[in-house]
Amino acid sequence: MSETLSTGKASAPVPPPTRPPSRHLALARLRDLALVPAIIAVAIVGWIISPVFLSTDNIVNVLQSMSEIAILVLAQTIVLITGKMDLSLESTFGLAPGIAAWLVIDPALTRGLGLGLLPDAWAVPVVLLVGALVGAFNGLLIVRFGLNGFIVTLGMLIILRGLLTGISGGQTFFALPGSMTYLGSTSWFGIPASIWVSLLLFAVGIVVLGHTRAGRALYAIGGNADAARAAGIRTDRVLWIALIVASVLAALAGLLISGRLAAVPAAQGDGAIFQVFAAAVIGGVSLNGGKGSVFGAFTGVLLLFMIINVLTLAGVPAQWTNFLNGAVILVALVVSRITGGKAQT
Amino acid sequence: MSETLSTGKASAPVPPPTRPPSRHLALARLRDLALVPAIIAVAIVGWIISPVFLSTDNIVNVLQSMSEIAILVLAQTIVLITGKMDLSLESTFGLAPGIAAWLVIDPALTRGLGLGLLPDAWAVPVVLLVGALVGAFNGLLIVRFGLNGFIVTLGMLIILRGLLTGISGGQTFFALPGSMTYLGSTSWFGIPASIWVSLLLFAVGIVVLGHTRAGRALYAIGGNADAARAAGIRTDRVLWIALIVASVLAALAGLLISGRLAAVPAAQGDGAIFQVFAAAVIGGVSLNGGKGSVFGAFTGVLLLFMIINVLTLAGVPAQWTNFLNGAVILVALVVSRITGGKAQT
Amino acid sequence: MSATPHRPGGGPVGEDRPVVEAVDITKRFGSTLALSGAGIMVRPGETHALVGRNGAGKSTLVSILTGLQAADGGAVAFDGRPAPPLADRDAWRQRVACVYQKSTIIPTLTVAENLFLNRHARSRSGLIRWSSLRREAEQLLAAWSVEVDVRQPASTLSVEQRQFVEIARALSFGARFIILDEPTAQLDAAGIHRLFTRIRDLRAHGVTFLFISHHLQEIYELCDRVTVFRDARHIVTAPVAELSRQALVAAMTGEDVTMPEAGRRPLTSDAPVLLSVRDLVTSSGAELSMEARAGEVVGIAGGGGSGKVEVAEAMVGLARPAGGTVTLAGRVLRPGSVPDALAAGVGLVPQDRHREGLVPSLSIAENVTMTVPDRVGRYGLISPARRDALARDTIADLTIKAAGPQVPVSELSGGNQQKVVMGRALANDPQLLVLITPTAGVDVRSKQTLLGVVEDVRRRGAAVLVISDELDDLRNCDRVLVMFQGRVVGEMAHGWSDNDLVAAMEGVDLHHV
Amino acid sequence: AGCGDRSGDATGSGGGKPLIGVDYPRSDTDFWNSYIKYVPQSADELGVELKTTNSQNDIANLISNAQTFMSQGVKGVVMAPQDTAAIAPTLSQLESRKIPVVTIDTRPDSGTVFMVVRADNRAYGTKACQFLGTKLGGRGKVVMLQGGLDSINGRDRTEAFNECMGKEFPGIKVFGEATDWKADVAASKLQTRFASDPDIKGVYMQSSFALSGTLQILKQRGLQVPPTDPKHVFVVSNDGIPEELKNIGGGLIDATVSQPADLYARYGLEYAKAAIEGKTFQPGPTEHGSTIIQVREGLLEDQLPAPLVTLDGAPIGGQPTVKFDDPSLWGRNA
Ligand SMILES: Nc1ncnc2c1ncn2[C@@H]1O[C@H](COP(=O)(O)OP(=O)(O)OP(=O)(O)O)[C@@H](O)[C@H]1O
Ligand SMILES: Nc1ncnc2c1ncn2[C@@H]1O[C@H](COP(=O)(O)OP(=O)(O)OP(=O)(O)O)[C@@H](O)[C@H]1O
Ligand SMILES: [Mg+2]
Ligand SMILES: [Mg+2]
Repeated sequence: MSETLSTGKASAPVPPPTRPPSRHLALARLRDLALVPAIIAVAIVGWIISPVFLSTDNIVNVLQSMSEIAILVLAQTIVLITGKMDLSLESTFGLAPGIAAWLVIDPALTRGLGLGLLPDAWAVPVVLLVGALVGAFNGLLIVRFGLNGFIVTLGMLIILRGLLTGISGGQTFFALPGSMTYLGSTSWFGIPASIWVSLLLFAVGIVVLGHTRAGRALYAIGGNADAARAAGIRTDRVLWIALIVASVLAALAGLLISGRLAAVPAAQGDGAIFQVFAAAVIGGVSLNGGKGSVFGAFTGVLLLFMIINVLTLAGVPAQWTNFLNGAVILVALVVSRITGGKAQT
Repeated sequence: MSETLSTGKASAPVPPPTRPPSRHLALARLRDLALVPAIIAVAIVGWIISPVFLSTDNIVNVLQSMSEIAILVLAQTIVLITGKMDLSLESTFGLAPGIAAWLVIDPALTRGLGLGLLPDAWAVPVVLLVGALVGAFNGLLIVRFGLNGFIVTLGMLIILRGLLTGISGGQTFFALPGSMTYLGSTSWFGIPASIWVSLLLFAVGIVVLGHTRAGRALYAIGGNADAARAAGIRTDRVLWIALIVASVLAALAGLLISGRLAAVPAAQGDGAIFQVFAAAVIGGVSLNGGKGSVFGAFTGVLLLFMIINVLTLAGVPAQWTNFLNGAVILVALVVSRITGGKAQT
Repeated sequence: MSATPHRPGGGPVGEDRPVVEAVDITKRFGSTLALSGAGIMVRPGETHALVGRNGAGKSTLVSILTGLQAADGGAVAFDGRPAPPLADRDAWRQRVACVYQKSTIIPTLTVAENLFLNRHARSRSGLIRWSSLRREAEQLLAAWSVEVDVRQPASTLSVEQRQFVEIARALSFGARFIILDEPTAQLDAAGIHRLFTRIRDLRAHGVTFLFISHHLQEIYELCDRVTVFRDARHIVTAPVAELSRQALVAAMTGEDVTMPEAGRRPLTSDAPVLLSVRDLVTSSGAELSMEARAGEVVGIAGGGGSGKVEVAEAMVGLARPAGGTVTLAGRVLRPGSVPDALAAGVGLVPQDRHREGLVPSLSIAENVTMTVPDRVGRYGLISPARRDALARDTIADLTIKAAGPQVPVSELSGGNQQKVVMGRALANDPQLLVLITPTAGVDVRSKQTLLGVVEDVRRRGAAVLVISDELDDLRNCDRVLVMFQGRVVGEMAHGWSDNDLVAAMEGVDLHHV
Repeated sequence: AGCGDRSGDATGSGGGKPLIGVDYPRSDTDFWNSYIKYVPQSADELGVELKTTNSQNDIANLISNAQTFMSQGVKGVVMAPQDTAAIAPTLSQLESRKIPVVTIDTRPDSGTVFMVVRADNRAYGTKACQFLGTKLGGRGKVVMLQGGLDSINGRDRTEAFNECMGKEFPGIKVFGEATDWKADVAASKLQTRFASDPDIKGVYMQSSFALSGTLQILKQRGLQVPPTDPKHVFVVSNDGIPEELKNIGGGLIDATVSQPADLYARYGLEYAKAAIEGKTFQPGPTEHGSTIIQVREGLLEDQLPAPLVTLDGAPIGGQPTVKFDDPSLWGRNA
């Protein structure tokens, strides 16, 4: 009720220096770290349930199994900060490696599944190119034609998934060329490369979004697009780039998982978008734009996957895992509401 | 310091109106009818592809197969007009009849699947009650605790689906009592009751949202919640009621489809929410609240199902149906953008 | 004084080239012609005023002069050279800085970042140096004695602080030409004073200003020349000293609006007490006790932060008070309940029409009847015919310029929107009319209409509360309560002098020191 | 995978019972839920200790679950990869740790497993085709309610059904409808088909998910009549859940293929246990009435019987069928 009071000309009868000057800053930093206690708590609970939880082996397992979704979360975070959303990322995740496989793999090896049109070396460029094209098409409809982002990308989600089903006939592409499987299956310094890649991308994301003009432009657009435009930010161009970068990241994530599976199932990424949104929002990214950090998003996805791992280790009956998963998301939401301290937006 | 103007009643005559007085009304009506040409076009195309398309049998078939989703669209429309959204409707759609079946059906008949706690007559009330409880819980989190509606209902989507899997062990509830199957399987005047029910609900929706103070309150809240509150509308209460009504409608829709299938599969409604959103938005309902009509939403869902039916009759190869479906949604969106005439919000 | 589609201006042009010259500018928004062959010429070193009624096209011209929008026709030149292409924002910003009418503060970002948006201090590696950015921001704000922590999000600023951040940012570009679009609308007297001192300072250093305001006295106080727009056209440009207030208003409205003061009927001393407020305390600590009699118009004045709006909002149920009672015609209002206040006969014009006054997507008819569903139908059903009839009455009574009751409010001009808000407040024939800053951002003409309504309402025997810091709003009150820092510090009877009231609002009591 | 020797030490398995990890493929179909129910029962009977996970029909989950099994130090893994191509890297990882794998229901496209326990999905399609073709006398129209296009089992059934129809009953026209394993999609596609071709005489459902929706449509159209009536529509289902057996008894449907959910659970665990104990197997008949075949080098497959269940148990096309109330059917004992 009191929120109706506070804006307007006479905001407070008593002048405002009632709060310590640095509180907001502290709060902003705190919000970045909001999930750290929860992560520690889950780690302890997990360790109690099964000492295996904190073994190097299991930690690597958690990090690897989250690495691809984490990159999707990073992509979604970039888009959310600009005040848009991109549901189609989950389909790009499957379609981009799917198209590359389709064009590259030899039909002789796979009972006629591929076209074998391009040499193997083209596979990875094609993956990224498909990502860029999808992002550019989204940009065309959203930025250029002013269509609503939610519904454009919902349409794209369905259409891109349909396209993958169409070219594959619903089957799984396998016998992928080595260039496609390398990144998802190799290890560097004893740790799977996909972990390195996802951590690196998050580090880059933290620097770009936190410490470059381009990154700050995303926040400015999400906070108030008109004001950003008035400040000389080329809002349209930045939105295009954000959408394209997000789609390319999704394509890259798809490449990683295809490498890990050494195959591209037609259903790759199906339903992942729910998890992606949940992780981003639990990590403090606002659906209304302008708020949230890459580090927060990372903690969000880490927390989710740790909990899933604990539930698996605890041997929760199969039919109740989904329920517990949902419950965890809801609880995380309520908790982040309490630590966040005000109505979420 | 002050201006030397004295006050007094302005006597300037009202300037001549610059545009015909009914234009706005006409425009608003036009927007309601925006999809009618498209519907006619699809009907003609369908008839060319297969003369069966316009047979009574097939029209009844289209109306019946869309009836349950149409009620979900109605429910979502109510929530969207208030400026919120409810993703969890798709899970309520399965959970409500699932819980009723669980409580009512005799474990002896179904090898231990039900509890047989309640007499058959309770089944329908339980369905509706579950719907109301889900809506009330959403209301608690969204209206009372001020949590973001998208993410609350996303969490609820997952949790409610998990709950249904939990109680059913993932199995299908069979042997539903007659009270649960009646509405979904009977016919009145030679037309399936579910068609009557959905048409009736839409008619009620048109009257309530268009011509009652409660209905207009939904638009006012969606258009500007603060202004609605300042105008004496009990915004919180109206939001609660809207969420509860929507969930009850979803439960009712679930009852209809369970009646039609004479069973409650654990995956009932899975993925339906995408279709529901697409239908509502194509039908002109704004995701930002305050705009759209029940009739428009009806034309949206009708168009979608007609197209699906045409694709089926045309015998489109199975692997391309999803793609075509998505393409149709996207095209419908672009077309509604052109007829709508300005940037969608 | 007809429109001049060609080069505007009068008087001798100096040897200097004009800082900016816009010629024959036309701009259309859909069916609205916002500018039609309008122009302006601003000379170096002068402070040029631009006035006109709401919707005259002033802000549209500003957005064209600052390169935010392209004109449909016409030309803009700076220092005699054609304006840079729209995409080259940096070139525009070297030529002109601007405080826009619509806030360009980004609430989610820190104050410091707002000040240096898109021109952050960077190290050689291209990364932002947050510490030096913060230092620069602190220095910048210190010059304006705005005391805020620059690290806090801009959403925590008061409206006034926010306005100063905008101003400080605009002036920090080092541009030689600065446009201020209604910079004073959100400031109290002290703030305005600070701003004006600074403008005079800069002017002494040769900075040119284009200044837009609906407060005509500010034009006379500050400006050298004035340009008047009306109905999207340029009407006249003249030195301020040569244009009387009468003539200025006539140019703005196209008619002579001075009217005799309506016969003020003195309040009968035996009029019953209608409203009684006892020890009302708001959640932010402002307090008020008062009474108002039938037919009485009571003003509540106060500067920014005086608590006048809070007490008013608590009174009508928009906010839940911390304590106290409000009694209207013997009925005790339920605290924090707007529906109860409406039922008791309160009519309200809230402070900010965009936030609380209107549902822009709905029609005039729906907005006007929103508080009185009972009067336009029965059993919860609404009769469109009765609704439109009621709305048509309101449109006629308040001379709302609109094609009909079905027009969405979003398509009305600002002044007309405010009239719709007034219409909504009057729809339930209120016993108590509460007007919170009812003429904010409304042009002189519409002001008259709105204040004229007050006179009608008091004649019907209702009580009226006018909460404002605009003297014109308060002039017709039988008495004015003055609030300062959450307390009533004085009461002034009808006929107060401007100086006394302003002093009281500033917390200075001229008579009882 | 740096620490492969962990699985060698004795932690993890308790009390001398071998520790076996079982991954359930999904928990939203009746058939797999029966399987989930049978697994712990069989584990008790065989005296093995269980760790279970559920990959929810998502290959990425299955991979992560396999990792978890390795962390937990299981000695053998039973899984049912619904994606037979994408499982290869996981199999080689398990192999490198010397953990034997038994796959249920599906045969990996590549990689080594100790044993594949499955019924032949292509045989399901062929059996359904034989039944419908024989009953319709080689003429008429049938609708095939396919599963999801992305399911190998669904595709096998579709291909075999189409192949058999084309070869043996060219007079029958088949409408294939993709349903995504969804009951409501199946119902409306079937209804659309009946609208366009009211003279449909047979329905083949690739899974019991479409069962009650199909029955409702037949009922609504007044086609629920005994087989002797010329209006009868022959319905073949698949899975062998109790509801289907009941409906065969009630004359509502005509046949189903009984997938051996109980045998899947039992022999999956038995082969895993045998592998841990170091036993080996050779192609040839087994003592439980099935045949082990060698599919390719290093890949043995135990093909469990999946009988066609009918009302009378009479042979169809020369192949034996099982009567619906035969006590050997798992659906009788569920
Ligand atoms: N983006 C827009 N789209 C449509 N119409 C617009 C837009 N911007 C301005 N207008 C219309 O153009 C006209 C001129 O508006 P403008 O904002 O320039 O007026 P103004 O003189 O600044 O008024 P005020 O004194 O209220 O600020 C108005 O009728 C307004 O409604
Ligand atoms: N954004 C808009 N879209 C469509 N029509 C508009 C828009 N803004 C204004 N109009 C219409 O343009 C006409 C002129 O508006 P304008 O703002 O110039 O009115 P005005 O005479 O200045 O009114 P006021 O005295 O209230 O300022 C009005 O009929 C108004 O309804
Ligand atoms: Mg105007
Ligand atoms: Mg303006």
